[in-house]
Amino acid sequence: MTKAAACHNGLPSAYLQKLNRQKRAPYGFLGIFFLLSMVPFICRNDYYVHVMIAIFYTVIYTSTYRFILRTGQFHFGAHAFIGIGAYASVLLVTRAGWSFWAAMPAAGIIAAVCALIVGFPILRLKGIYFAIITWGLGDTLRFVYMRFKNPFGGALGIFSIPGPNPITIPGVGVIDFSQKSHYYILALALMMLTLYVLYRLERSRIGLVFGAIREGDQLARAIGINIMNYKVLAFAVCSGLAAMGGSFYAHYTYYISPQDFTVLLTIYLAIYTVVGGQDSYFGAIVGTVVLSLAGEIFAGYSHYQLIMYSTFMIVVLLFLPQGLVSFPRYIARLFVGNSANEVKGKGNESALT
Amino acid sequence: MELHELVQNVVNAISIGSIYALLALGLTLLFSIMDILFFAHGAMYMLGAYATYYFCTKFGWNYFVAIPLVILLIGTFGTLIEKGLFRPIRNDHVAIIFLGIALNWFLESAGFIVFGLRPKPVASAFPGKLQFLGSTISWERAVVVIIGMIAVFSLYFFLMRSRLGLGLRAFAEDPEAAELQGISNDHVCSLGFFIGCGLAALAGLLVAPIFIITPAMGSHAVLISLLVIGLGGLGSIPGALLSAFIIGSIESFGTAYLGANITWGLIFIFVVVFLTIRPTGILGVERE
Amino acid sequence: MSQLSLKGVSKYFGGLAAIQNLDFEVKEGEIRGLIGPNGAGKTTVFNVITGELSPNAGEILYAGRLLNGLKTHQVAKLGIVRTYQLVTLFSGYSALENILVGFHSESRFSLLDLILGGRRSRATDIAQLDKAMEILAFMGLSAFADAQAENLPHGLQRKLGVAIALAARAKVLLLDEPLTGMNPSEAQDMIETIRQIRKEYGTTIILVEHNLQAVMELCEKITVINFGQKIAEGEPGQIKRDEKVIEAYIGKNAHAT
Amino acid sequence: MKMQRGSYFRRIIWVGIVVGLVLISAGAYCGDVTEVEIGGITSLSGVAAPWGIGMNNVWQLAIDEINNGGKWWKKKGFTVNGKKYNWKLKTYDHAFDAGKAVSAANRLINRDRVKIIFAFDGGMIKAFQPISEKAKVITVAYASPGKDYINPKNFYTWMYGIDCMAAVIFYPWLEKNTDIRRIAILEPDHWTGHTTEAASRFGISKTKLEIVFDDFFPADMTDFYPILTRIIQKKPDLIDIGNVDPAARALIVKQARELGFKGPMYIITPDIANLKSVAGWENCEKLYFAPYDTQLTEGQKYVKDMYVKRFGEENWIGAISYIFWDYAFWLSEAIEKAGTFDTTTVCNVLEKMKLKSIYGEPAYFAGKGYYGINRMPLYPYNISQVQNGKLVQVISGAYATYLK
Repeated sequence: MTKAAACHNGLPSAYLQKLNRQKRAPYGFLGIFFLLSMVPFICRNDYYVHVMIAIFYTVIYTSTYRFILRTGQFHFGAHAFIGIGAYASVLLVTRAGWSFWAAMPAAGIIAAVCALIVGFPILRLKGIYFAIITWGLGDTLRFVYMRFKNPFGGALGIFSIPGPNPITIPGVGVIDFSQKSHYYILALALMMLTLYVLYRLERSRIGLVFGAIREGDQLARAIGINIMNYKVLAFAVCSGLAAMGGSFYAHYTYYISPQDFTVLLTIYLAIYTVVGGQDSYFGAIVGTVVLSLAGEIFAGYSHYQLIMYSTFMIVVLLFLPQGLVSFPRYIARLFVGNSANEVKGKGNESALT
Repeated sequence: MELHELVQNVVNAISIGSIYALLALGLTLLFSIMDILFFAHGAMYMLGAYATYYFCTKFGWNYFVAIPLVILLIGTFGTLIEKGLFRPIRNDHVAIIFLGIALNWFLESAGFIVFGLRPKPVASAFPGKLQFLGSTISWERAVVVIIGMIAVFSLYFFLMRSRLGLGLRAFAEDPEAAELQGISNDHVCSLGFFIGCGLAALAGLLVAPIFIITPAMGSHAVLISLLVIGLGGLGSIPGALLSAFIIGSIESFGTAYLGANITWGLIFIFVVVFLTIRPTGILGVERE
Repeated sequence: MSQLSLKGVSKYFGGLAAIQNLDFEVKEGEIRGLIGPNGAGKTTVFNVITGELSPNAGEILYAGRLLNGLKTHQVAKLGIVRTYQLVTLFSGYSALENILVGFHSESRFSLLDLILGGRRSRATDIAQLDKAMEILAFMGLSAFADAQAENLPHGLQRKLGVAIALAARAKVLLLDEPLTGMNPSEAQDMIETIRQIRKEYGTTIILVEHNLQAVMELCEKITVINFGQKIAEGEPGQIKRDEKVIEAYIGKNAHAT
Repeated sequence: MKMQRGSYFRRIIWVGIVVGLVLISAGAYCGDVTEVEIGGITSLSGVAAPWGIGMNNVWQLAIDEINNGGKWWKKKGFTVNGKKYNWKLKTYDHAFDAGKAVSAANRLINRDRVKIIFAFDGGMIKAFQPISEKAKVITVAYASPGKDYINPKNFYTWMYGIDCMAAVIFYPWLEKNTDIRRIAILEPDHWTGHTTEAASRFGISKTKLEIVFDDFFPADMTDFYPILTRIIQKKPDLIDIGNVDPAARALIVKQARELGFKGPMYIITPDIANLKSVAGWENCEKLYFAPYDTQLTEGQKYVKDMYVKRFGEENWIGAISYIFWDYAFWLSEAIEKAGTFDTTTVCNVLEKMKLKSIYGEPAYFAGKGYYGINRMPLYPYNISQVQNGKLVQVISGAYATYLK
């Protein structure tokens, strides 16, 4: 049967539409990239640029964290791999004399390889055990950094980390990272790259398989899906991407210490994810943006900030299990009575009878 | 190494182990009954300690009068939390963990605002120290060891022998079947939270005089407890006891002979390697 | 020659034998029925074959290859795919997507290509879409390609389950009670479909089913087990007359009443 | 749900646009500096919050003193080129998170346009130092001194060095006046702990004292039995727990006494109230407190009275409070003298100024010999010991001359 026949036979396939949307997606991502890259040239205040940069690298952490969470693993060790990325890249630059542009991807690869190595034994663990072991892994690393002054700098950390090496872009000029806006573009590019990779991992063929594993791992296994491989793959890719975020963080703040990579970091990521909505691709992004901006308001006192975060989280868990991204739908349901979703469901049923 | 040092280190190990076991007891109990990880356990521990501070130090009540009051107070608070917050999402285990984390943070931050930032000391009800084979232990620690042991064993026998305990265990094995036999889901959960939070408060009561209390003490405690019950096997009370003493021993001997700042690294490495080799902990059983 | 054979397979749960010293062989392209009273160990046989349970004794051979110790997904990759007693589908997915998941092993992807979403990756997407529509059409499901799996009526859900297995390129299809809960017309439809599958794809089919009438109608050969042991094997007519079989079923009925 | 992805996508773009607009308008809003703000970055939450809040309170007191006048600052406000100015304190919390510290510095420098930042803890200061130095913002570091951030390259960073001075005064005195020979050093495993340990080692290296034990403990440790067992086994004459935070320090004293250690210990900036309530005063016998004065100077009394009146006795953080007092006055004076807010000029003026310190006079900037730049104030220094339940001043008015 041919494609034409298939379309004749069935409805115009929603999946085909999905494929077309995927085809257009790169342009969408590029468009958003260019749109957002304008911001530092319009708002010239370094503080707001800094806030945006912080949001960008946090989005990298959060969205990769969420993806691992979505493979059914209760990940509690994101800080381990972010730390590996930061330390690896800094050591490659300061000790081995590498260029930042080589060190950052290398740090990502190192973290991914580490995730690959530990992934096979530890991804067998389920639920809390996985949480405990990943957390333990992260804190073990923290103690390694603390213990070995050479090369990790011990508890004092590593300071005077050089920024990225200047690059020349034909037509634009030299980008020497003397200004926040240069970092902004780099962070934005890194974030869009991460988001694009995750978009593909979630929405492409392979995303279909990830979803299938979540929907029913027994059936997935029965049709020949090697669940472990997929989990390790997600773990490695996401850890690698998060590590690149960590590398950026290190070269952006010029200073890292073991203190920066504690389980608290992962807990924050978990909060962003849950509040944003872990089921949605945009959940991690929305959660990070909303809570980061709201957090700025309470920057004076972290206690109030934490109270706000935890209240947010409790409310979301109890009343909006799909997270903030489902808020518009929730409101719509309040006012209209039934959501678009339900209409869709009814439509399907009527089509069948 | 001389004998009295060895004895002292063993005594230290037992003392630390008992404290950890006591901390972890409520957490592991809740896990064994309801299969949930109650992260706000740490906050309950903290509240128990503060209640002790207010009753004993501020109001000047007798320590022994305060004990049942604090346990009742925090246990009831736990039950209320279960009713108000946890019941609606009882079946979603991941959401429960996140809710616990959120609640822990909420209570901790609120604690800083309500109780003040400064650490508070609680006067010891058991002053003095005990000399033993050239080693020394303060009475308050010895009391923790004794009461800790009593708590562990009585809880164990409660679960294994008493009718109520058997009911709780039946619930743990198969909630639906237990419901059919007339064991109410809601009652079991309320009771579980009451006992769990009560045990956290007991830990706060006993440990508070040894250390000083701050609103942040809970997070630290819950992380250690997590490590303890993870290593011991989630939901296993003997496992928690065993792993508390293992961790206590590593901490005691590691600190004494290798240095304080690498000991916790060693503990983490030990737990990670052990769990990798045996994914269910020391005495844990595989659960669905 | 036999495609799948079990030799002296036993599986114990605690002290209880779920299967005991079971031998049976299935020829390529055969439709084989596996029947027996409740609790006879039929599903356990499937579980043992697909590696979800590992047998305590005996050998499972597939085209001369030993399956013992392989994991479920490895067995499935070799072409032995099963369906489940209860409907299991990727219920949040559309029917089409359910089929596409079944293709996963076929697409030998390069991760980079997949992530970049290049032309080659897209070409594969389209090719798979075509093939999936083909399978759906074959199963008579093409009208429901976009319908969410959990919204399909029961009969169609069952069919979709079989279609997923087909997409996973089953050479041996293990169907666990495919007719349960179907009305007669749906059941008849399913029987037709199973025949069609064998005809079109040359798939070997092993069937566990309580609907004896359907089994008799569909299968060329039937194996009867009780208490984990084979008590009879033969053509439907033979089985119908077999005393042991009658005893097993009547005994069971008597017990039930 | 699955069908709605398209609309989500659009919604997100909308959200992006709205957020962008908000940011742009906010950016346009940040206009001229109308008030002279001083920034504060410290720990207002978490474990070290009592210190952080306490120091913020003292900063506030000092700034109010300048604005309103009083016994210490006799006029109202300060004058630059004939124009009167007032300070306003704006403090942000870092909660010991370097990321938050960097954010706070960015906020202060780029949004609030401050020229001076008071900041707590070296680790945090190092995290944002690249930003503050680049923006030529004067950073006053209330932290243990370290050559890694106090050096000629970091022209705008000043510090109030207490630990290093204490060590170079205390240990030579100890060698000369007591028969203590074996020293054990125990510090927390974080930035402050490490730099204090280095300072103590530096002080001890000027003497013939022997270090028999030297280790760091995890910052969140509360049970010191194992490590104290180890220390006591080494038979030290004195345990240096210089810069351990007040809570842990009181526990160490208590637990060391429980384990039978009877010798002296050495504590920098003690919180006497805390020691009394947690460890018990009888356990504090023979402890050395630095800097601690049996007789408070007039300035110290003045600050303490003001503090207790305004913030309450229970929030008083002890002797450490005094070190947060002086800089606001020194900087105001330097700005008045320089006649400009230009930080480079102010730094140059400040370096050569004669200072009036809460610890007494004369005080002046030094440190060139150690750091290569004069960024540390020297002032008369007192160390006391608890003898028979009473504080006795054993060192009076010493200067850390090693560091000149």
